[in-house]
Amino acid sequence: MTAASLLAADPLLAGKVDLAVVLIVALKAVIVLAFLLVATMLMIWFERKVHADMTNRIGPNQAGPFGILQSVADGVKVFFKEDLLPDRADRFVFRLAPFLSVVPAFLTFAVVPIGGNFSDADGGVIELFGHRTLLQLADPPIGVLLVLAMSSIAVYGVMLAGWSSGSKYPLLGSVRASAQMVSYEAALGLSTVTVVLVAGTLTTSGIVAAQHTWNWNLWATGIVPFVVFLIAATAELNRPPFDLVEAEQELVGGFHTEYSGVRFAMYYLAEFMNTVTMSAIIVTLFLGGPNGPVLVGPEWLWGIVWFFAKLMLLLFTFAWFRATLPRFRYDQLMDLGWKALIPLALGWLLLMIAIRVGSDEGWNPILVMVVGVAALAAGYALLVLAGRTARRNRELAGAHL
Amino acid sequence: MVGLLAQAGEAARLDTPEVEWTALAPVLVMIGGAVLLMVVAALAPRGSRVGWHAIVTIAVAVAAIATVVPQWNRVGDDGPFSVVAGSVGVDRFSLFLTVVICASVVIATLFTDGYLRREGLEGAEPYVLMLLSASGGLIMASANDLIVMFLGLEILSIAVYVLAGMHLRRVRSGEAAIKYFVLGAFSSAFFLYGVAMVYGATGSTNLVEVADFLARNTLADSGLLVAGFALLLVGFGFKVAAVPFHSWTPDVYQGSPTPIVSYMASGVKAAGFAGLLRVFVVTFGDYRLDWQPIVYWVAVLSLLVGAVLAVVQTDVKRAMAYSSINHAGFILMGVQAASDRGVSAALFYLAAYTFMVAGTFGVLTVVGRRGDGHHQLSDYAGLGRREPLLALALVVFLLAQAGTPLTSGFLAKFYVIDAAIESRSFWLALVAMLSAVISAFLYLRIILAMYGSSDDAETADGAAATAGPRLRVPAAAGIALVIAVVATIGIGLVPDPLSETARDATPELVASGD
Amino acid sequence: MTLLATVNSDVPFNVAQNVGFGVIAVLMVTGALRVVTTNNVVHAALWLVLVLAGAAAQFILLAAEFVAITQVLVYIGAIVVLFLFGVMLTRAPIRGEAGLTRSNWFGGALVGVLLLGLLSFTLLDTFGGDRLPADTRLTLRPAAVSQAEGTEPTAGSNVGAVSDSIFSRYLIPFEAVSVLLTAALIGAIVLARKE
Amino acid sequence: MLLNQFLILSAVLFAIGVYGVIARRNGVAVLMSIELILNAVNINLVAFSAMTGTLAGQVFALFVIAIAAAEVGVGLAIVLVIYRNRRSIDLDEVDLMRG
Repeated sequence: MTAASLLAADPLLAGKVDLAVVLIVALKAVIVLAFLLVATMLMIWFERKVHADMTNRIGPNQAGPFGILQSVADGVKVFFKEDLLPDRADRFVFRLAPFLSVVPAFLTFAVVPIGGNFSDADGGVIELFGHRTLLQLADPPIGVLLVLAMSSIAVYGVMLAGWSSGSKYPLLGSVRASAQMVSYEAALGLSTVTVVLVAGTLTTSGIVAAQHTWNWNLWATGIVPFVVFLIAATAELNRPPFDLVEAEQELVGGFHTEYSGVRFAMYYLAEFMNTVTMSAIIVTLFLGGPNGPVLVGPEWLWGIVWFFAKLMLLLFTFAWFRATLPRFRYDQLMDLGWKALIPLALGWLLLMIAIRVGSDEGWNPILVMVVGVAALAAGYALLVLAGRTARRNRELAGAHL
Repeated sequence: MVGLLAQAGEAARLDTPEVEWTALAPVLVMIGGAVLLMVVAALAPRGSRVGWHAIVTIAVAVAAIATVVPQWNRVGDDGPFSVVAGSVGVDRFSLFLTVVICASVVIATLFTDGYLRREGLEGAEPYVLMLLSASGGLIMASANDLIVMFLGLEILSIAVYVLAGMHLRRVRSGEAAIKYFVLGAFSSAFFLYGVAMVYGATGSTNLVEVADFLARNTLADSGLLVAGFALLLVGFGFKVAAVPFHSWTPDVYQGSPTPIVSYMASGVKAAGFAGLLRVFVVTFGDYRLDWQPIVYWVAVLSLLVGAVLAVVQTDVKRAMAYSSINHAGFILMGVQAASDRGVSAALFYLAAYTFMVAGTFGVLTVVGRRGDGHHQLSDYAGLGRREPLLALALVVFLLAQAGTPLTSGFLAKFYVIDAAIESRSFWLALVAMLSAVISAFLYLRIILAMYGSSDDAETADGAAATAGPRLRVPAAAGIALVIAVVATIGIGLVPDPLSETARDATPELVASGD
Repeated sequence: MTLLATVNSDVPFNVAQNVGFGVIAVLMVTGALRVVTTNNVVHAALWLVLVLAGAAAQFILLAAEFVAITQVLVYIGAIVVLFLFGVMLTRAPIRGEAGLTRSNWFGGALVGVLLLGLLSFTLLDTFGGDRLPADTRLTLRPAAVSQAEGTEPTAGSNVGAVSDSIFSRYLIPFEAVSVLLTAALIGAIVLARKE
Repeated sequence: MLLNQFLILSAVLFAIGVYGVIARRNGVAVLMSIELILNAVNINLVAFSAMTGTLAGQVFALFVIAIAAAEVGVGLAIVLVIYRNRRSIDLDEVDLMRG
């Protein structure tokens, strides 16, 4: 009946749903969960190691070979720590908030295609135990919107943590963090729309399929959306250089100051888990997902290999940012978001649309491009002029006082 | 970029509807003008002496009126038509109300300029919001689809909520805004529920399709539709300030900046009635027996409550709020008649009322002085001697509102009562005349206060004269008052052009050509 | 009801969907009641999230996945976050406050119950036991409903159809929404900025 | 599924929302109650859309969501104005004007 037609978008569920299909779905869910957890553990180690190397330190080297089990050791330690509940906290919300940070990360990862060969007409469908399926937990027709929705839901964990702690610094930290996340969501969304425009679909599998044969969105959209997305994603993750949420000098520990023990570990985990998820999304949207040349060996393996390689590259980039860039000031952060990234992403989207319409209507592409760039330049000039006028007005008002 | 060009051919072409720009011209001019004003205001340094914000606003509104003329002729030649996939209908009804709403914007703008300077609130935003709000009103007037109607209603309302609270330092302005907003959003939600009901009962939100459906099918059970009518009426009733959805009116009128009230009482009310007439009289015309009784009682209550409560007020602004409820009752009589005569009577009333009420609140703006707080009846004592011209203008407006012969108000009241009698609503007509008599007391009270020669008024006059400087009537406000007075008396003396135009302006629903 | 094709009576009764509906409906009603009764504004916002998420789930049951995801994205992701900002900016006490509900709440309850009674009576009277059609492919105009009868329920979603109709038949409303958002944007800034 | 399942659920939410608007004193809580009503409308619209097989309901629901966002934005700005002026968003204290 009604909802059944929705599910049928996934080839796995198109036919009769029997026990095997249910088991396959369950298996995929377990794999995705385990994958994300392990990847997060390794990411924590990887980042610490890379960061240490870049700052001429050794980094974790005690637990396991190269200290690779450091995260496990940390986890065990944190698990046995006393779990404090502040006296003035709102108990229910205080306990709920960490979960609200972790769950969206999982849900987002569910729509990421982590393997499959997208070069044929089948579009990434593989055979698993005699059933045809995609190598992703779910492929809803609105996959990309789901990603955006989850990234906006991630705000709750931060916001409620700060409020429910019943203390000053966490509240300030959380208001800062959530304002930052909400601000950068617009840029994130606008650059995603460019991808959707180029790919012509909202499903993640469709977007990956549209990028086969090296037609990656990275250049198909003209690089700018990728850069905007990367910066906005860094801000959305509250990672350096946008980590002023936890600027220790100003806010103690930020929104999770009052958290300890397992609950603190969950925030710590969520932060890195979100980093992994966001990297996976960037790979899917811009870097062709599992697309890549098939060299030797089984075909299905290479999709996964390429996906991982790209994921590692991005994770390294995030660690690199952290080691290299100094932290932004709050007003700089807001200026960058509102006055640079959002106009840039919007302008670029309009340019892309103009080119698309132009080619549909058979206009001269060079003319369209010239006119489009000129219009954007004019818009930018207006923006700069308006900013200058506003500043002068403020100064006048200040002099008046 | 490569991918973009490569895939361009693959996508299926979508049949986008033909956009007839000329048909949408009034709305586009208003919206474009608002955006332009906003942009230019952001670029120009603040604090210029000339009120160019107001000048641009008036130019935009006048340009919108100018675009109506060719279309009026086109409708005369080719008949009404609908554009953009049948979501916007252009008929003389919508064009008539477009002019009325734009005129109310012009007059309100002229008062706003002086007000903003007096209160130290200069800026382009009030004008931008007023233009956007009016464009919402224009969308309502020409909506051919309940979705469009609702969006127009919301554009109209949201901008006015903000305008009501625009005077940030005045606590009462904020109070007016929150009251208007909460009750407005509440009534919008009812309206939406009503739209959902109508959609469920008829399977469409397009007014043409709804009317078609209702004409072709006789619903065995019209309960759902009647529920929809009632809920829609809540939404419209709120916008036009009809009893029992009027509770916001006195507080909001009293608290909001006075020139904004002049727009609320004229433009917003006209837009509300535009929707009411088009949805009820035209679309649901076949089911008039179901909704006429509801409108009947709403009209009776508005007439009586508005008149009686207006008389007992001591705050003039508040009294005028109740009087506007009373006027809404009169216009509802035209709706209730559900006939061509009723519609044209309502349109005539709206056009005449726009000038007199906008003018009234314009005088109130000036008398309110800095701080916009001098609205007690005692503040008007002796105005006739201190400011003879201003007082005379107010007398004209008040007499017109009371329905004195030789002013526009007399014929306006005459036409709606005539329409009510034609549709055999004798009791309603009787109630209307009674309420006119009651509310005449209010207007006479104000006039007596202005020209009263009792010792009491004398001392009050003396006190006022010593307490404050002479009232300053800004030039722009003066122009607006002259326009309003001329219109009010002119329509009263030479009513034929307007009444014939109103008679021509019958609403019609036309399906899209495609 | 005239609009319902008569074939709907043989639409099979899907147990899983009805159980799902029931569970979600109960959660939604509970949540809604808590929204209007709890004494803590932040808790009210969280209960509201439950109601909104439940509504999104109901939309999926009705094969309106685009509306559902928009609901999550805009309502839960933006509107309630805005509410929380509002609550924090107006310093709601963490322990809640006693005076969140008026003392004369009884009148409100009476109005609510009356409205509910009237509406339910009307709805039951009009639609009775009408079943929803199995075919979820939507068309622009109601006339097509009768022709859809007898066709095989096709796989796929309505996302494309919804977006196509927004840019064709509902072009004017779509543009009107942009005007509305502009007005709201300007208005909110006018009110919220510090002088 | 029966059509009325959804319609009655919507009616219940509508009634609860109406109660909330009337009975609540806090400005933000009143806004939340209005959101409940708008959600009731959306469920109605989408259910009718499934019943009639027309798109209008779903499209309208999308517009309603956008409008709700705009309304809340403006509403909270107004609540903030009130809060700045009187350090309280209790609607029962908003009573300078009576008559």
